[in-house]
Amino acid sequence: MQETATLNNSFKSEEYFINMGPQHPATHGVLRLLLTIDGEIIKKVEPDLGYIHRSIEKMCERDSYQQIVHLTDRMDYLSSHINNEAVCLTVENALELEIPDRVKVIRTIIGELTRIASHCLWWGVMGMDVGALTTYFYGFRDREMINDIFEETCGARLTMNYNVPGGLMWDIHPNFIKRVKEFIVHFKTKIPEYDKLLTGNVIFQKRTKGVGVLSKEDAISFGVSGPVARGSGYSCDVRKYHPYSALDKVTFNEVLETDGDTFARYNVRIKELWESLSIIEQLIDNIPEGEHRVKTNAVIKLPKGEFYQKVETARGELGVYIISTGTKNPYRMKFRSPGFSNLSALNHMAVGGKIGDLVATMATLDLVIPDIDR
Amino acid sequence: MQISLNITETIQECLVSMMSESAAGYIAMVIIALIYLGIFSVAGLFLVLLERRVAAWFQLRIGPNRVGFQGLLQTMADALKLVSKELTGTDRADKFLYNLAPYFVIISALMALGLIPFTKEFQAFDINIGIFFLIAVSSIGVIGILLGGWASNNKFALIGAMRSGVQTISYELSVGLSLLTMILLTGSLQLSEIVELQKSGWLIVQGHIPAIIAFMIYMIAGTAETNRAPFDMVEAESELGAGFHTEYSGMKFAYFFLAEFINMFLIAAIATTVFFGAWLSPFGITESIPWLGVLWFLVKTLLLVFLMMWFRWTFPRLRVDQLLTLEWKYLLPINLVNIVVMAFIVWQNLIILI
Amino acid sequence: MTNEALQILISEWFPNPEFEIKSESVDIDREEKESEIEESVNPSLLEFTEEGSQFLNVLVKPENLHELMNKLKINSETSLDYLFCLTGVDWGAELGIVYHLESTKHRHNIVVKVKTKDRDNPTFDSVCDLWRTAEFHEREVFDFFGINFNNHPNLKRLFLTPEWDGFPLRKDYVDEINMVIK
Amino acid sequence: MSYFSNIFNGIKTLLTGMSITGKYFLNSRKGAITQQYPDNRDTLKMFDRFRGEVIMPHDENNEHACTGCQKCEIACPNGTIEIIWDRGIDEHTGKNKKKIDKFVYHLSMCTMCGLCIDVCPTDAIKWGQNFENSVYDRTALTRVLNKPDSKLRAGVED
Repeated sequence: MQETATLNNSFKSEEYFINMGPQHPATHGVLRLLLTIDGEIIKKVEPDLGYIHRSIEKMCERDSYQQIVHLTDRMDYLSSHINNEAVCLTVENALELEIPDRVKVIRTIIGELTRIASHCLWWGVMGMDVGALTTYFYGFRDREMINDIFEETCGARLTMNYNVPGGLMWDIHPNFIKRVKEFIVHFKTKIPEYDKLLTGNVIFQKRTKGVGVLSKEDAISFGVSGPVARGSGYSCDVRKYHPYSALDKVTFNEVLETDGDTFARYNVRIKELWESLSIIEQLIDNIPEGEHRVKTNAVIKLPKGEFYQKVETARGELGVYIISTGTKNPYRMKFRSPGFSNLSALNHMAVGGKIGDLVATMATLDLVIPDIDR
Repeated sequence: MQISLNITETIQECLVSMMSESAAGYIAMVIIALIYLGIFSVAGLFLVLLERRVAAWFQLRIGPNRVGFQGLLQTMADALKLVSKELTGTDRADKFLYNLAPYFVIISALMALGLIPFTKEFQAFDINIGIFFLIAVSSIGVIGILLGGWASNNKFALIGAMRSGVQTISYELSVGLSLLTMILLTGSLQLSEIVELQKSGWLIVQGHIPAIIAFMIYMIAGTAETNRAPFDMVEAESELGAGFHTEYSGMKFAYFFLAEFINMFLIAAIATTVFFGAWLSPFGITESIPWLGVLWFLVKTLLLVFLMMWFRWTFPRLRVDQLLTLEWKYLLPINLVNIVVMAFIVWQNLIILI
Repeated sequence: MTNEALQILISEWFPNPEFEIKSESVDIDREEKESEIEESVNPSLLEFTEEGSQFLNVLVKPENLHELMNKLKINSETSLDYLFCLTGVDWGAELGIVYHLESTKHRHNIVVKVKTKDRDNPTFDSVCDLWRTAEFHEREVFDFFGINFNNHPNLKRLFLTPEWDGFPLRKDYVDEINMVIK
Repeated sequence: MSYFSNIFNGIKTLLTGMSITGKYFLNSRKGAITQQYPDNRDTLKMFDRFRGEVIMPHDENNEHACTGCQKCEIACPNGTIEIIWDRGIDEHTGKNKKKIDKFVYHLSMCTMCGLCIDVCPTDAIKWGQNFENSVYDRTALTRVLNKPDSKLRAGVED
């Protein structure tokens, strides 16, 4: 009897820890995951954060409102324009500034271009995470065109800081409209290629369907937002529910999928590319004439009170919460970053899957670590 | 057992005039081994270069083009760098096995090359159990991978090694069975005989439908055997970092790397021999010039290598359980049915001969 | 639901016992003074403000926090089931937390605030059991403000190392080497 | 039967994917999107708004437009700009005016946010398009933007 017992014991599987990150190809930056694994099966995922925490919220407490804007570039660097816009909108709403329509339209166009650029990069990286390395370069090729547009108009490719409280730093470049139209024509031929190369691929579908499922109830409970929540069927597009800038003037569909698995989240992002293109198409020919900037005081002082503004970045709902005491600095500044909440659902989604599933799930969460760490 | 040595024989004959016959035999073997070692380690490096250039062309890049003409010496420079690098390793690794592993992998890869019939005269040794020997030798490499992964004292490496074990054991079946299907046609395991048979039509034409199915299965299983994408579970850089060779550096890493490419060449070479008539030219157009056989062989092999590269740079990676599903639920049953079909075809003599 | 309707609904949940005693005593006394006294004594344990914010702000006492949150979530009229922002704030004398809630059904928002004067060992009830996203957000607040949460499953430092001294986002945090004050 | 249709659909999708990469492979000669950087330095031109570094343009008389108002220094979030100034008699008006001695720019601390240039009342500083900023010694990143013996252009008032 005892022999069989020891024999059974010797074949008993044992859980072990493994450190994924902070230097790991699939964590896209310095995220560290403490995995408890039984063979290939994941038992527990515990994220360890803070490897690039810069305490932007504390830095904001000593900066003026103009200076805060450029710090938000460094949060979610893939949707830096939208981050900037969020801060500017908060300040403008607090000051009750009337923003010219031209500024609103330009902000929306660049915001949607940012979303496309971010999704392009995500698509490339998604392919790379599931093993198809070539997608990375195809995604970057299209993103590069947008980056060139940004560089010409805003002066920088990634950390643009094009917004200032009250409008835009400069007017758009004369080539802007022409280049954006070129991009739309180019990109419309490329999305079907994305579908052929990855979406339709049988291996990819096997890898993603039914993997990392997040139900609608769990999505709400975990506070996820953006494409991740919409993949679970929770309608939460800030652009629909709280339209900002020129988004109330355009018609677009909120992409919803109900499966809640990795493939659903993937599909949401791919379809969002089409929606973003349609928004840009509606606006690009109708940029109203006018000022690109409203004159503000050199020292902006917000009235006493609390101001909250949410915008939809490429990753989800970004909230900017300013508590002002009437001075030139915010008393407390909080960024509700989408990635932080989305990451909290990772453990729930990955448990029970394989290591490969975890990587695929993480890829569709589209984590940007500086956004989580702030 | 009848062993006929072709180039070995020629060298041996030269040497016999100088020394006793048995000594000449041994020395001839050593010389042949050295020649093969020299040729194929360099050829392996060029395969690496080819892979990099091909990958670049798939990916809208240019690829290495700085060292030498069009980057021809790039991988040589890389090899030189790797040789001069410090050999690091983990602290509590099993030193003996850790150091042994890369040699297992590279030697098993080089050993199998001796059987490949590059042309009628260019074949190091031609034994009557040729294909059997090839399958046996090429699967020794997995022991090296298992050893390396286990001895590295690294969990990522261990997972990679275990995956490799699972993968190779499974796909070995398909490689074997798909080659067995073709052996039903040839009735011989000896490579030279298989090639001779194909003078009346390549085997993939002779065996038509079952042969094509066998070829497809062979290519899939062969890709899996070499641990290349979409079956690169062993390395799976987005999951395991570098898999089993995470802890290897310098020349030991280079051995693993080189072995991967030699294995790829080997799989393609076996396919060329068994399905595409080895060094035989299509429709016998260059039959009068025998040395062109090498060229034909290389062209066919490199085309198949290119196909494997094409797979690699297009497809996503499978998950470990899907890898096994593919083998046990799809490839193996199809393969078994295919053998029966092939047996029927051979029995009814439905072979297409030119 | 509008902010006013929400306010009326929620204020009924936590009646102020003092107010009832006072109002009873008022009944015995003259009725004229009733309105005056009502102003000074809040009829509810909750305080409402809408000033300087687009949301309805509810200030709740720490001991009522979890009960209020639970009611806000499960009540079918409020059904505030989406906690989208959880902010720790250092108000100088007090430490507190601001909860931003949204209803996925009715699409209305509310802001719940809770404060404590205890700066050495501030403790609130965790809302992890209601919204699972709170687990991370509360760890973040614990990390930067040193606010403890009862019944939190895994309360430890999230961003900083366990041996970090002090709580950086508090206003009285000093780090002469790493912080640049302008 | 779905077993076989699965196989055929699977193979079909795989071949579709291969056709995409194969197309790019065949067009690889002209399709390369990468740039051969050090080789194309002559033809490589940055966009005119590109933020490479902050420069202070001087005209042919070695005159700049910086009045030393220090607005940029205040606007900078990182303390990148330090203006060392002095008071002196202005040649043209004869008034006692602030004038810069050194306009120190720490490129190593600059985040290229553009607030200094945005706030400058006299357009004295501008964006330079140079992007090759790497040096072997960090001290080389601290630059004095006004040239030696340069002076304020006549008529520039803030």
